[in-house]
Order: sequence, then C-alpha cells, then structure tokens
Amino acid sequence: MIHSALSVTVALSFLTATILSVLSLPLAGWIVFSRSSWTTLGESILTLTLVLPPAVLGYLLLVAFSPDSLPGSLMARLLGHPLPFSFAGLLLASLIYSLPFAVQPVAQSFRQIPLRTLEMARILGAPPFTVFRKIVVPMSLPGLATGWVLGFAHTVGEFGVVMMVGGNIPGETRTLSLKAYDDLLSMKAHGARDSVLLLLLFSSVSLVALNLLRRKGVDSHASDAP
Amino acid sequence: MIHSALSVTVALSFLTATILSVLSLPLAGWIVFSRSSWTTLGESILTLTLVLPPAVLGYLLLVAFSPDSLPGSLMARLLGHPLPFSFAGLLLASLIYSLPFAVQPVAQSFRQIPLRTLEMARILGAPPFTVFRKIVVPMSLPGLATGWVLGFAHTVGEFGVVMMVGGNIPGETRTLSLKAYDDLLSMKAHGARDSVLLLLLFSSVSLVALNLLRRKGVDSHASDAP
Amino acid sequence: MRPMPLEVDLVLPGRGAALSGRRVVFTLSRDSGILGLCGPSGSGKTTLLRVMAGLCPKASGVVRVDGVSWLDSNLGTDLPLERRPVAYLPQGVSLFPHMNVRENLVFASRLAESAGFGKRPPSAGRLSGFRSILRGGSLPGWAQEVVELFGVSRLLDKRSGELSGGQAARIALARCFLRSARLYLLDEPFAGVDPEGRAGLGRILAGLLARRKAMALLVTHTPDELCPLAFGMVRLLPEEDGDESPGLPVQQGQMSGTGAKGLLERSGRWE
Amino acid sequence: MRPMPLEVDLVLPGRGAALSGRRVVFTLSRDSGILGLCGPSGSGKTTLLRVMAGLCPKASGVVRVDGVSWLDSNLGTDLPLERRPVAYLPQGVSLFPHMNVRENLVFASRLAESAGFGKRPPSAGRLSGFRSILRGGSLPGWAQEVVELFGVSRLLDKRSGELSGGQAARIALARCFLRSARLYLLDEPFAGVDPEGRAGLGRILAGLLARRKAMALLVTHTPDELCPLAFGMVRLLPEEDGDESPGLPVQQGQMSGTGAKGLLERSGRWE
Amino acid sequence: SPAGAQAEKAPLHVAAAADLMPVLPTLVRNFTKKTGIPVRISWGASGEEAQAIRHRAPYDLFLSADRSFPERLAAGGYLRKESLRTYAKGILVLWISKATLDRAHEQPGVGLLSRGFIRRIALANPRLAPYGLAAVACLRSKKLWPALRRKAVYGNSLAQVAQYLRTGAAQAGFLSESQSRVLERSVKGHSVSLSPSCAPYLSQEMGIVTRSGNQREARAFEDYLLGASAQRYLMKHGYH
Ligand SMILES: Nc1ncnc2c1ncn2[C@@H]1O[C@H](COP(=O)(O)OP(=O)(O)OP(=O)(O)O)[C@@H](O)[C@H]1O
Ligand SMILES: Nc1ncnc2c1ncn2[C@@H]1O[C@H](COP(=O)(O)OP(=O)(O)OP(=O)(O)O)[C@@H](O)[C@H]1O
Ligand SMILES: [Mg+2]
Ligand SMILES: [Mg+2]
Repeated sequence: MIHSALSVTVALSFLTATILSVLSLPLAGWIVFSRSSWTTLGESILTLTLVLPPAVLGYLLLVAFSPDSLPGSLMARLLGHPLPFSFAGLLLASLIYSLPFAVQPVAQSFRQIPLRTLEMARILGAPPFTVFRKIVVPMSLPGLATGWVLGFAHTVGEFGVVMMVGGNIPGETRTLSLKAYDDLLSMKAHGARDSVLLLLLFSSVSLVALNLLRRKGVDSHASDAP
Repeated sequence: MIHSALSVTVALSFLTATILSVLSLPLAGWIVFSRSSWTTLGESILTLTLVLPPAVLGYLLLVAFSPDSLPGSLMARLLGHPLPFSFAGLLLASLIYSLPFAVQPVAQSFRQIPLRTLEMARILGAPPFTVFRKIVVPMSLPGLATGWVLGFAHTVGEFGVVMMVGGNIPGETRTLSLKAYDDLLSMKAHGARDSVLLLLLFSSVSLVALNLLRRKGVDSHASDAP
Repeated sequence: MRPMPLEVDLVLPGRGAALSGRRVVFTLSRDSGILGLCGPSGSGKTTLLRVMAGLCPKASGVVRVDGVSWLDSNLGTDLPLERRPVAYLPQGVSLFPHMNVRENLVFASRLAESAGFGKRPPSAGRLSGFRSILRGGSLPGWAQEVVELFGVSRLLDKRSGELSGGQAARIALARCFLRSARLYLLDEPFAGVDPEGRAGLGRILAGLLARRKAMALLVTHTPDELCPLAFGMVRLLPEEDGDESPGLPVQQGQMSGTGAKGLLERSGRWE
Repeated sequence: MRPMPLEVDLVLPGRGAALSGRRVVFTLSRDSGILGLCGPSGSGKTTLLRVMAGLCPKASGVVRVDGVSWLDSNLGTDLPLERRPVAYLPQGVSLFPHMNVRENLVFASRLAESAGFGKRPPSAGRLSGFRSILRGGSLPGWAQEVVELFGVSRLLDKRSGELSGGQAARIALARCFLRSARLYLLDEPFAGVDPEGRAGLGRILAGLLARRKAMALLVTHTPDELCPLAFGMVRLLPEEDGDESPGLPVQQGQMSGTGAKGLLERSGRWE
Repeated sequence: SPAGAQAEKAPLHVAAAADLMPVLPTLVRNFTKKTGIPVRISWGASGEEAQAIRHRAPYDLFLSADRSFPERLAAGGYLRKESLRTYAKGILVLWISKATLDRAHEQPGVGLLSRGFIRRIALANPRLAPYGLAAVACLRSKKLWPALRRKAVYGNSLAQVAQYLRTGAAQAGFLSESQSRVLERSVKGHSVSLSPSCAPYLSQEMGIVTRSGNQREARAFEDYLLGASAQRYLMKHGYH
C-alpha cells in the first residue's frame, strides 16, 4: 500500500516539477521581457491559483475538467478517458496548482540579468530567441533550481486539490500525503507514523541531494572575483 | 460573516508575509553566507514543512502547541492563553507553514549578488553586519518582494493547517478560505460563489497593486545600461 | 557621384541635465581606416557611439553610411540595430560571465556565420547543422584565424572571471571583429592593455580594416599614440559646467590633428 | 634604526597554469609618495595588489610595512584585510550599483569615521548619532573637501549607472581616498580618464599622499606619464608563454627608471 | 475459473466517509472472503465525496456519514433512488477527558461544559456534519448554547474532532459513539451517550452510483452490510 502511494507521489512530483520548469521559461520570459501591459495582469493571474484554498481550486478544476465542459471533453477525447480521477487529471491539476511556485523564482532570475548583458548579445547580432536560449536561460539556473525545488516540494505535500480531482483512489491517485492524512485520522498510530516518516525520508533525501547539487553549481559559477 | 472572515484573512496574511520577510533576512543570510556545512541541512529542513501535507503539519503543530507540551506551555504562559484555536496560534502556524516560500526567493537573491560587490564593501572597511545591511539587503529587494507575494498568497489560500490549528472559529480563526470550503461542500451554491468571488477579488486587487509597485521599483533599478 | 562613406550630423540626446542639445557634425570621404574620437570625460563619446549603433532611441539628426540613412529624424528613418551593418565594442567589461573565453568567441562566430560571414566549409548544406553539433563548442577555422591575429588563443579555456584586465580587453576586441561590419564603433578598445600591446593591436586593427574595407570610429584618451594609424581625429568639447542656460550656442564636434596636421587633409571634408 | 616603510618578497600564488611560482621582490625606503607598477597584461600586477591587500589567501612570502608583518608565511602571519591599514582601488568598475554617487561616498565616509578618520564636528558625542540621522545622506565636511579635490562634486546626484567611464573612475578614486591608510593600492586609477584629467589627478594624488604621509603602489600602462610624480617604478616581466617547465629560474620584479634614471636613486634600496 | 473471471473485472469501488475508518476495513475483508469480490476504498469527507460523485468519480457505492448528501445526490440522479438504505444509526456522545473529570468531582454530563476548566469544546462543523448540527441542537434545547458558543471549535469531520480531543487541545467534545471508542484507545476519557435523550439517532445512508458498472456487486455489498453479522459487528462498535 505504502509502496504504491510512494510511487504515485514520486511520479507526480517529479513530472510536475520538471514540466513546470520547462513551462516556466516561456511564461517568465513573457512576464519579464514583454512590453505588453498585460503582463502585470498575467502575473497576477498566475499568482491567483495560490490564493484559492486547494479544495476550492480542486472543485473548480473538477468542473472545468468534467467531460460535460468543452475543455474537459476535448481532453477526454484526446486521452481516451475523462480527466478527473485519473493520474493524467491529477498531473494537470498539480501543474496548475504549483505553477506560480515554479514561475516566480525564474521570473526573479530573469529580472536580475543586467540589461548590459542582454544588449551585448543583441549587438553581436543574436535574434531574441537566441538571446533567450544562450544568455537568459543559462544565467538563470539558480532560479530554475529554486523553482524546481519549490514545485517539487509543494506537489509532494499537496492535499486538497489531489483529494478533489484525484478522488483518493489507491494505486492510482492516492498520494503519500493523502495516505498520511487517512492514517492519521484513522488513529492507527503506527500507520500514520510510517507514512509520515516515509514522506519525510523521501523528501529529505531528495532535497538534500538537490541542495548539494545546486550548491556545487552555484559555487562553480559565483567565483567571479578576480 | 463574510466581513469577519475577510478581516481575519487580511490580518493573517499581511502579518504572516511581513513577519516572514523580516525573518527571511537572517535565515537566508545564514543559508547563503555561512561557511558551516550545516547550511545544506538547514535549507533542507526549511523546505521540509513544504512537503508535509498541511493537515498532517497542522496535527503536528497542534501536538507541539498543546499546553501539555513544553513549548506549548511556555507560549501559553507568555500569551495568557493556550496557542491552539487562537489568532496567535494561527499566526505562528502560518509563519511555520509559509516560511520556505519567503526564504527561498530571498536566498536566491543573496546568491546572485556578485562576490566583487561584497568584497568591495569589505575593502572599504565595512564589518559583516554593515555589508549585510547596506549591500546585501538593498540589492535583494526583488527577492524580498517575491518572497512577500508568495508568502501572502500562500497564507490567503492556506487551508489544512488553518483548519487544524485554528478550529474554524467565526470572527477569530475562520478565514475566507475555510468559509469558501464550507460553503462549497454544504452545497449552498450561492454562498460559495460569494466567498470565492470575494477571495478572488481581494487577492487580485492586492496582487495587481503589488506587482505594479514592484515593477516600478524594478524598472527604476534595472536601467543600468549606460 | 559616389555617396559619402560616412556623414554624421547629430544633436545628442540630453541625458539628465548633461549633454542637452549638443551637436556633433563630421563627414568622412575615405572608404576605410580608423577615425579617432577623443574629448574629456562626459563629453558624449560613448553617447555618440550608442546613437550610431542604434542603441539610443532619443537621438535626432542624420547618420548616413554609403548614402544609406541609418537615422534621419526629419524623415522619421531609424534603422533598428539589427539592420545596421555595424559592430560595437562597449566601454568596460562586456564578456558574458557564464561562458568561458572559447564559448564567448564561438557564440559570436556562430552569429556571424548565420549572418553570412566567414568561410563555411565547402560541404556546407544539408549536413552542416549536424556537423555543427558534432564540432560542439569548437571555433570554425576562419574565426580561429581572427583569434590568433589578436593573440588570445592561449586563453581560450579560461573562464571570463579569471582574466586579467588587459586579457579581457583583447578578447572583447577579437570577439567584436568576428562580426563583419561596414563600421566598427570601438569605445576605448585598448583600455587596460600595455603599451606594446596597444601598438600591436593598433596595427592589427588597421590591417583588418583595410582588408575588410571597413571604417572604425575609435574612442581614445591617448590620441598621440593613435596618430600613426588614424587618418583623422574628432574632438568633442568639454561639457559646459555650472549653470546651463537654454540659449547656449550650439557646440560642434571639432576635428583636430592633435600634433599631426597632415592627417587633417587626408580626413576629407570637415565642417 | 627605523624600519623600512615597505618590504615585499613574495611568490605569487599560481592561478591555474598562469603565474605559478613567480617571485616579486622590492623594498621602499621613502616614507610617502607614489611607486609605479607596470608590466604587460597578465604579468600579475592585480594579483600582487590583491595579495598585499589581504584578499588572496594562498600567497607565500613576506609583506612588511613599517616593520610590521602583514604577511609572513614562514611565521604563519597573515593579517586579515580588516587589520591592514590599506586602501585598495580595484581594476574596473567598483561603485555600488544600487547607490547613487552621494550614497557611495557617504557609505565610505561613515566607515572611515567609524574607524576614527575625519574631523568629527566638535559637538560630537551623545548627540552625534542623532545628528547623523538628521543629516541623513549628507557628506560630512571633511569628506566634502576630498570630493571637491577630485572634482566630482557636480556628479553627486547621478546614479552609478548613469556615469561616463571617466566620471566613474574619478568617483571610485575619491571614494578610495575617503579611507585613511598607510598604503594605497591603486589598480589603473586613471583608466578611462582624459589626458588633462590624468595629469591633474596625478598631482592631486601626490599632494594627498604627502599630506597624509602615505605610500601608494600605482598600476599604470603609461609609465612615462607617471614619471614626474612617481619616485620609482616596479616592472613585472611578461608571463612565460608556451610550455612551462617546473625548473624555470625564479623571476624577480624589476625596478626600472623608464627614461628617468634619477628616480631610481630616490627610490632607495632595490634588489 | 470464477476467480479468474473476477480478477478481470474492476474491483468494487467504495467511497466511504472517513468516520467509518474504525469499522469498515474489517467488514470489507469479511465481505471479500465470503463473496470473492475485491473491494477498494477511497476515504474522504462525505461532502467532498458527494462533489466527486456529482462529477462522475469512478465510484460504485457511496457510504455517507449522514443522510442528506445521499438524498441530495439521489434527487439529482447521481445515486439510484431505490438503492438508498440506512446502514447504521450513529449515537451522539459527549466525550470528556479524564484529566478534566478528575478536577470536576462530578458526574460527567452536559452540565459540566459551562465550568471554567473546560476551555474548549470541539464539535463537527454543523454546516457540514449532522453530528455537529445534532450537538448544537442538543445544547440549544438545554439553553446552554449561547453561553458555550464562545468555547466551541469546529472540525470538518468527526475524525478531526477526535484529533482535537486526542491532543488535549480541547477538553470536551461531541463525537459519535464509534469514534469515541477508538479515541479511548489512546486517551483516557469518559463518554456520555446523548442519543436518543438529547439528540436523535443519526442515520447514515448509502447508495449505489447510477453510472456504476458494478451494480450487482454493489447490491451484494449493500445486502452484506444490512445482513445480521455485519449489523452485529456495527452494533458492537458503537452504532445503534
Ligand atoms: N544612462 C544615463 N543617464 C543619464 N545620464 C547619462 C547616462 N549615461 C551617461 N550620462 C551622462 O551623459 C554624459 C555623457 O556621457 P558619455 O558616457 O557619453 O561620456 P564619454 O564622453 O563617453 O566620457 P568618458 O570618456 O568618461 O567615457 C555624462 O555627463 C554622463 O554623466
Ligand atoms: N581568478 C583567477 N583564476 C585563475 N587565473 C586568474 C585569476 N585571476 C587572474 N588570473 C590569471 O593570472 C594572471 C595574472 O593576472 P593579473 O590580473 O594579476 O594580471 P595583470 O598584471 O593585472 O594584467 P592586466 O594589466 O591585464 O590587468 C593572468 O594570466 C590571469 O589570466
Ligand atoms: Mg565613455
Ligand atoms: Mg590587472
């Protein structure tokens, strides 16, 4: 039981964090570099999924994903099964839910790139997309790493949305975090302890590993003093 | 009813985000600038509160805050009343829960300050604390702003911890997010629409205002190309 | 009648209180070579170069190269940076901090190649994309030649932050010349380079410009040193200090020989 | 017997393949004034200054000022930066980007005051903390004098990013001299400054050093210009290029008069 | 073989109120042993699961902790009307911790709640859970509610109320009999039954999801739950 909840959690968190890291690049790029005055609104909308209580957000997603709705029916035709209560639906919901955590740190990194550096790339004749690919993204690795960590950790602990959209189905949409809650409520002292411990163990191992990696990356880059 | 839930939410979110922004400075400073090898562990622990399902975290906090426990009884003596089911307890829980969201962006900003700049301040004779106060912090305002926004938004939407530690007491610990959940699940369609709309309205106004402010600040700082 | 290689008649954009309404006028009749640009700190040399490169949107006046208007505020012409055949070396450090020296140079040479510069290998075509992946981060042959000319091939594996001031200046200059342009705008290219180095670089520049049939506008604070290489010198007057009144007479960029009168004649028309 | 004002006998730390095992030896017997430091790009001038400032932890050898060992790798002495009475002007831009010019200068003068420098107003004491809040970001009188000396008081309200290259160099130099020190380490302080400016700054420096009874080690790429001001010149030899063998003979910093032999005599002992 | 045929079919999927955690797993195990039908349980708050069923969650059978959610779902056509059955009747109890009682020197009862050493009274959110509503009704009938209201804290489910009591955050609370028995395994306390004296028995209903493809199995499970042995088991664990 714990094994399947663990594997659902691992798959969901890794996929969510990784897909979000990829998505955050164009989104943060738009927010930071577009001259359109819509970006402030866009950034605020991005942050909005944060302020909705997870269960409410989950409910809204459930309505949007429902095969009766247009987006839901399109997706259902694409996937061959309705989105809600499936792993695919859970993934999509997690992506929406954790989006701001991945995008904000990347946007912040983008903002801190000196205009001088961007200008220099343009002067050498780089078209905008090349500037983005070769200058903006490589200089924003710390932000991408922060975004990945926040997205990952947030998905591991996600509860309300997962419950609502996933339906807590063992082996499919039941994550460690749902299981830990169930165990806690059922007052099986041992069960809850096991799943909380597993959750903590799994998370700490991945976070420590990641922080070590990142720190190494940062150290090798920051030694810019002559 | 809605008014009191709104004011609890406003007070809780503003206080949490603001206190966290202040706390994030020493914490991020320690994580980034300390040469101790404990910092990786420290950073990982900071991120851990993220991966615990909110309800489980809420339960653990309830245990820790209980007047039977040592920290809980100390706090109870200090405040004159036990922590659980009080606004103070809710605030403390929110601080713990949202801590990583405020600290990570600030830490990231600290990391991106060029070593050259820090060195220059030392050369001019600035003791470490002055370097921190006059160089590190002012150069990290974008990170502080991101941290404040994430902390604020995250507290507005907080559900599991608030429910567990606060006890959903109207006018005191019942937030908009709890109210929206009640309204939604009790299937009073109208009530839910009102509180969700209010939540969205309140959040979007504050977020748009904040993003506008921040953008202005960033623009005035980033024009460093000659 | 052949058009003038370079005509400039600009009112520099006011930057804060500084420079407001300062006019710079000069014309070149020679097709290639170095024209020096000097003047005291704050007199607008960098601003002039940025206007000519297309980096300063608020300038008014005329910049015309080989008869083509890059900027003509009367007609509303203002070619974007991308469409001006210009290369610009900014003042100060400009290497990309996240790339090592080789990556900096490869980045620039790839961009130059995609603009049609450099001798592509004869087998270019269908396979070239694949090849360029295989070569990975290596410099194409033509770029290697330029890099060797500037004497920086020993430094290719250094990270940008590990260079001495003079080394960084040389590499930035080499990177600038990986780009093919009609007009090179060089802002103090020899800053931080030792005297022997400056003399050598000057000769290299003169040779390259002659071969590429290109002009350079070169900002310098040691005009005497440049004399043997440049065919003329534009000198900007010092900024007016103290209280500015709006009715100040228009100031013009002046061209002077700075101890080498003969250069003035070679410099063509001057007003 | 009075101790030597400055004794240096260092093996520069190897930086990658560069500089490994290079030895620099010189001694000063004069109590104040400018000693020039020149040499080709990459010869280790910046590295030497950083070692003397205490910013390079891996150096070995001896640096002794007025008989006090700042560094003595035989005895294990290595005074931290904070305890060396030294001021260091790094090569390149060094103003704080988030402060305007005035804030940069106020920051430095406050730090100098807290180290006991500068004439505090006579009423200092209980009220001074309160006063310094009231004055807010204004420069104390003594600092204002230094700033006027360097001719940058017109620029106080500019943001760091809005300065021309020469203006930034002047301000960085002024900021460096807000600090009181026994030894000023100046890495190409005149880079980007126009010729008249360089001459003027040189005289200002010489005057200040004489008044403060302080020494300066000044890196320059135009040694001829410095001659009238410096009492000597240390010249570092070029980096060995090509294949290095570990058995290379130890190279020594050399002092030369660069066209002004008389200076050599005034420069005291030299080995 | 029949076992092989069963294995191909999706197991019976039961959406159950979290309040049933103490009893349902054993019942399910017995059911599977008896019929060979595998069962999978998704736990949740009744309200959340009701929403899920409205949005076509792949559940076959809904075991609610009350009767209003199933009835509303049936009215909307999401559950088969004829399949709605009351599978258990809950008993409302007042639970008071032993530590508190020791200070009271009094018989446990609703009257104790006004005393100062009971600082917090936990009950389920009356807007979401019938046990909460029943508790409030009971206190109202004794005219205690206006005074006690300030002490009340609300959990979203009975299970959460039990957590409050377990951690000592609340000194007294209203639970179901079955939850209070589980609670007493980890904390010492005393419970006073309030049904039917002060509150009615609380019917818990179940119903079969209209769209379910496991109608026969769901019906079998309903029958099993209503059967004598299951009912005896429920009775033994605090249901009426
Ligand atoms: N971004 C800016 N905003 C406002 N003023 C500026 C900006 N950049 C430059 N200036 C001002 O414009 C004037 C001209 O500057 P510019 O950089 O063109 O001088 P310069 O001739 O290149 O001087 P230097 O030889 O010192 O580099 C100076 O007074 C400078 O302070
Ligand atoms: N952080 C570093 N890591 C590795 N090598 C370095 C580093 N900094 C400098 N070097 C190398 O050390 C050598 C000496 O550099 P240094 O900066 O001392 O030269 P310099 O004499 O100041 O030259 P310049 O006149 O060009 O400023 C050079 O070859 C340089 O590439
Ligand atoms: Mg300039
Ligand atoms: Mg140097």
